[in-house]
Amino acid sequence: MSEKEPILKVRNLSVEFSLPGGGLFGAKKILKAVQNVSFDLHEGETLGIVGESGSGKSTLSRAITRLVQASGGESVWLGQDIQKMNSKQLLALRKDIQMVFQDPLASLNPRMTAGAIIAEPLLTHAPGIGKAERTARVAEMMEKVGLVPSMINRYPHEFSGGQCQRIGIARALITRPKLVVCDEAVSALDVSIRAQVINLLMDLQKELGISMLFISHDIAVVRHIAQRVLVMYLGEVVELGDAEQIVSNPQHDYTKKLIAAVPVPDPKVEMQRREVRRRMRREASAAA
Amino acid sequence: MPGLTGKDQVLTTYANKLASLDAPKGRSLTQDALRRLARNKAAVVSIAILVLIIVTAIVGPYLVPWGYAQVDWSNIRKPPNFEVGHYLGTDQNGRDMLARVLQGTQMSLIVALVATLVSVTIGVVYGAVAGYFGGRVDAIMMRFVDIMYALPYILFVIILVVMFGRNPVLLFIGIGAIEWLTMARIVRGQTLSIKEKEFVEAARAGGVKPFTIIMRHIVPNLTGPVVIYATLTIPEIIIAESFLSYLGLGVQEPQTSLGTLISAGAPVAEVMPWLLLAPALVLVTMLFCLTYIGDGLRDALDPKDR
Amino acid sequence: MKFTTAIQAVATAGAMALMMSTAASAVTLQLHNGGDPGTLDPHKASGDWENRVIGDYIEGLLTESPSAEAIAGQAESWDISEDGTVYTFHLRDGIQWSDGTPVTAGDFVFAFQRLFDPKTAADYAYLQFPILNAEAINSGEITDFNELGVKAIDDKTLEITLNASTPFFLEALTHYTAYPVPRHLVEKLGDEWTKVENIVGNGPYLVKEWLPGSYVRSEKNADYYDAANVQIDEVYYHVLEDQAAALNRYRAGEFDILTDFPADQYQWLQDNMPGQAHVTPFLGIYYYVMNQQEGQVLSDIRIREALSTTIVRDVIGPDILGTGELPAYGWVPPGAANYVENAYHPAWADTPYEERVEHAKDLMTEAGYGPANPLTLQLRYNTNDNHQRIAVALAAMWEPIGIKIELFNAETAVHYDALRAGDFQVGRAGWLMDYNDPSNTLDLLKTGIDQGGTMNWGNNYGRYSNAEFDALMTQASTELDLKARGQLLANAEKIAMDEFAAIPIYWYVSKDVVSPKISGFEENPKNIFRTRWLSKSE
Amino acid sequence: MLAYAFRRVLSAIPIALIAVTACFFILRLAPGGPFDGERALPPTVLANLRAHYNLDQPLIVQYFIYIWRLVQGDLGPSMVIDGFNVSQLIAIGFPFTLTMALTAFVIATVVGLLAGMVASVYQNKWPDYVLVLGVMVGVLIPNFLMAALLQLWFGVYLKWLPAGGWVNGSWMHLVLPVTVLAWPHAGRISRLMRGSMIEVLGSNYVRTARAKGLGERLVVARHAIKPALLPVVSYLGPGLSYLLTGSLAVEQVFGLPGIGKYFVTAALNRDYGVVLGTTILYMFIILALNLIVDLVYAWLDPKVRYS
Repeated sequence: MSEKEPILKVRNLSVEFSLPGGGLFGAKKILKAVQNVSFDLHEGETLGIVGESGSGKSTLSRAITRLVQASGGESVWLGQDIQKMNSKQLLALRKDIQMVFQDPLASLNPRMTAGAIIAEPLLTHAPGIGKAERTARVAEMMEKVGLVPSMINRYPHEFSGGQCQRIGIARALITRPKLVVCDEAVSALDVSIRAQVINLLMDLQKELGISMLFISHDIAVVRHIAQRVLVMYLGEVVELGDAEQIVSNPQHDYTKKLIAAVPVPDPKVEMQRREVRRRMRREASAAA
Repeated sequence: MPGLTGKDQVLTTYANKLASLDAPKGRSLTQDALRRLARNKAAVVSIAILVLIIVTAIVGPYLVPWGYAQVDWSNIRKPPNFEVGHYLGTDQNGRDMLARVLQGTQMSLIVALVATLVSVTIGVVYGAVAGYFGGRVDAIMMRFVDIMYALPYILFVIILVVMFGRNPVLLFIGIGAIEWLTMARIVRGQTLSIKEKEFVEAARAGGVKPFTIIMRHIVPNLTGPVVIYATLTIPEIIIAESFLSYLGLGVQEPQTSLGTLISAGAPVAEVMPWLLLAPALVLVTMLFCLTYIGDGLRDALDPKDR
Repeated sequence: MKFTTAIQAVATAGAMALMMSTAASAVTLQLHNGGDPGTLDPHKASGDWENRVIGDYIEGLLTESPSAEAIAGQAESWDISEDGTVYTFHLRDGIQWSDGTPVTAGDFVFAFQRLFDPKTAADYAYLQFPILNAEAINSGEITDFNELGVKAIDDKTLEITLNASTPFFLEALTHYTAYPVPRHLVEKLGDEWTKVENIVGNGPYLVKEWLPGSYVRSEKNADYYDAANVQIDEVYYHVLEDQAAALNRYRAGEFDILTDFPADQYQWLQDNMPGQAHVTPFLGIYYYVMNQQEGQVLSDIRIREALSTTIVRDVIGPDILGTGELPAYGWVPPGAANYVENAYHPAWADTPYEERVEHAKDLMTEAGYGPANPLTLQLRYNTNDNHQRIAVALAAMWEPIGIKIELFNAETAVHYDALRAGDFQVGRAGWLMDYNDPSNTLDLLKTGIDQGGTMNWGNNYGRYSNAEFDALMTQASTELDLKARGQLLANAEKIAMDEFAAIPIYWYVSKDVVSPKISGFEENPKNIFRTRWLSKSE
Repeated sequence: MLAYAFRRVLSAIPIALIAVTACFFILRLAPGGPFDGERALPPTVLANLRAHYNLDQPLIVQYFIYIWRLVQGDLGPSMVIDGFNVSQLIAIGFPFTLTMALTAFVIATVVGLLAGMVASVYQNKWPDYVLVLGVMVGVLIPNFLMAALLQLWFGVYLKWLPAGGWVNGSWMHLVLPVTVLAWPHAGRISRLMRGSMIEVLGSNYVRTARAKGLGERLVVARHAIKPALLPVVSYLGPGLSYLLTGSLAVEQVFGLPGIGKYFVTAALNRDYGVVLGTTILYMFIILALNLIVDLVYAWLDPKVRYS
């Protein structure tokens, strides 16, 4: 697998936001959200991206697919730089790369039925297919993600959080994408449901042969699902490597802290964790 | 895209399965909303009264003994008199008030309906586009709204009258053109926060085109404030109509409208109450009904609320 | 319950405080003045609202008596030359501006020169055009103001020379265009002199405060020559265009006099406040103009006759308006001075309505219209309740003779713009006389003046034109004998009315409401009642 | 945020200039002029008047004369109310209008918000119906009628309050006008508040808060009010500007010295100077109000960004 050309090559990708501030006429502050990130992603592989909130991982994922404009670098999808694509090519890309979002309910339009939500990518990318076929596909996908097809006409608020996320996953998978970006896809779910959804994702990945970018602040989750892990801190990559290796033998201080941040049911450890976090926050604000 | 368009065996199986399933037989959104509306007592009563008013306004003129433009020279400014068939009295020109109220109700209903549609449509689309695209587009579109607010619209109306003369279509344009501004601002404000919601981002990530996002994801989520503000716009429109009539654009004598009847009746509220009471009562009842229907609609169209 | 009593208590306390504060000061007249006065400068004023305020703070050579007759004002007496063209005025002794400067003949000369100065842009300068060279100076033809027919013989003597004998000239002098202005102040401050902080006057009252949209307040001038007989110490001229609201405030005791009231309330006023409403014939005519330009359908006299004769005028004043305005068949308001005894009254006015309709139908048939071929006319009026009612009534009256009326209302500016441009068929108009003389209304029917190829029709919106009528009017303007002049004017009126030059509808009335506390109010055809003649009892 | 506000303030000047320019030329398209009253003035007099106000110049020259004066802070003369120039008219009337509008605004906003909140909590129960009825009366009854009826009732029949006028500047003279102004405004606010509160109260995260066992009052106070205010805030800008300019009926019935009437009558009188002056004033008011609204909006919903 590794000899094959990666399906996604990211090279020196950077994203900057300008922030107002520094007085009325002061120079604009530039927030470097993502700096010089590079990595490869192979077919069928899952890459975990870990970092605490604000570390730039979400921005990175959006920059790769050009939902956010990058300020530099490139992201090459099947040999073509996404950053230089025209709108037609971008549209085709959107079919191949789909996203699953953090808040299961918020990512579903409350005025649309589950069926309509799942079917929407089909409307965009395969407007030619008929209504009956669309419904059939939606039903197929619902079953695949563990939803009863008879719920097709229900509204999102009638589902539980876990079910909502299954709808989100169904929506992401209905166009048969090659890559799915999961942005904190399970962090809003209860622990028990979280495991279910993660297992679902892993099963689907295996079944459909898709690649995945799995973004999370929780290194434990990432370790479970990803083969390789990319650790981000303040917009930069601090570590990239095999998931097991990184967890068992973290090289960077920050990675160690992240591992320390995994909740452990022990009050003493918990207290240490808090201390570490506090220190990290101080350092972060000093650095900013 | 073979993987997407080809109808393979698996799919056919699902299609067959679906056909045999009983549950997903979808209630459409409208059916659903209607069902919920029917459960709202105030809304149902209001609809009944409104229908009654509409039917009366349409059928009534054929049943009353006097025409709305007919002058009864022997009964000028007389209180209600059942013997001669002036059930609501006559105005200062000796015209039957009942006939005039019926005709005025008809006129006001049409004006309210069309002008509200015009202003709501323009306001919603304009506001949603400005809010969704944001940035420079928003700044320019909203500053245009600000300028429109500041320019004395009486001038536009006067120029319209002079350029095009009397034309009922102009009335709707005239009213619609002034009443959409606030709607646009409200919609734009709501859009600003809706467009940051994840489901909009999900749609963008899925490659949905901006205009489709606006129409499919933004606008349906605006129904609450839009319905509410639309019911608030209707009274303004009815009054605006009477002012435009003053400027010569609106309804022309001998035709009339509720707003015109009320503004003529207001100064004589004490000496000739029959000139004010009937039109005011009809107008207020009608508007109250619309308010409660608006509330009911808002609830009914909100799928969260059962 | 408790809440309302509390409000009541507070309200009563407040009202008492108000009453006490006014009781301490002197007698205050609360006068409803209508709209906002546009100016306090007599040369720029143009309406009743300004007149009430300005006429109280400045006095001309002549002024109005309680019944609005011209009486001695700043001039004690005057002599008129044999040919009626030279007037010599002798000013009173001791008259002065409120800053102590004496009022001199020079102030009058200065005032007239300012009035006609094109730079002043006085709206109503034309009212004093009888004065020698006035018009030429106003139009800029003569730039030397000394050629104006107004001269100061000395400080106390003023000589005014006219173009020709003008029987109404003394009355014209009571108009605010003939008021003096304080030369010393105007030369220093220019147009700023009428700002409340600068203003001085020579009349019975002095302006102290002006709050646009609310009121003007004046106080009694102690230096006025007749101050001893002036009863009221303070006057509020309230601005309130909404007549129904004004009546409400009158009933709440906030106003003492209303200068107008809604006609619809007349019956109520008579029933509930007997004697307080005054409806008086006013020198003015309410009429409709018909476009008689060539090619216009109404250049056909038969249709004009059909229109005019089928109006039942008796129903309009008493029933439709409710204030009993008298029907008008002629062109000169009854009570006009310098006129013949028996006014114009057409024979058709006394024939029964049915006959008139039959005759009108015949006329219409002759003109080529009938049930199969009805005539559609556009009727324009400026938006106003009364105008609308009359337009609606006329449309209904014309229906039986096969004329369909399309009503077209517009706001004032658009309406008169259309009338002036000749862009109408039938249109509403009205005229209140500037001075009490028949020529003032008859001039409305004179042929327009050719101005370099385009005709200026002035206020003759209908573009009526009759050479004989014009000749009689010219003849009358030079006729010295009042009686002969009156006859010439009456002949002119008859010509125009027999040709249905316009459709007179009714004679205007003035409508006032006067509190029983006020005495000294006298009904008069000019509806001018100066505050100095009024008094108020608590 | 500050820089954003500053840019908006700076942009007000070109925007106002656009508005003035548009207004200037539109104004001249309308037939009739300031001196076309019921009677035609003699040509000489009319020529004098037009020269006096520079109306005899070519339109474009008039425009530059106006702009040149404007730059110097001179709004020019009123052609109908000759006793004051436009700046003076605004200076006299505006403080009054502002007092009246702000009083009405504060009262109405507070009453409207409270009524809307209570109605939403008791959705479709009797307090809701009663509040809708009470508050909507203000919206449904045209303000000229409301003014006339209140004047008649409280001024003439009961004699509790003055029937009009602005003598002595006593607060009692303000009660009725402010009521007429505030009522419809309160009605609109309460309607918008009720609607959006219901939406927020039905939303997921408020349900979560309820599920956590927070009392209803706490849920409303802590979680529902802020997001529910969003559509109301959008309305507040236009709402206050309505109050500032929509007082014509109130001023005319009660005889008050505000500037609301100029917004309407100046255009009818073709009083060019006053129309332009009020347009400029209104433009700045609107721009300022909308800027404030946008800033408040960003505060209420931090996701809303400005660029």
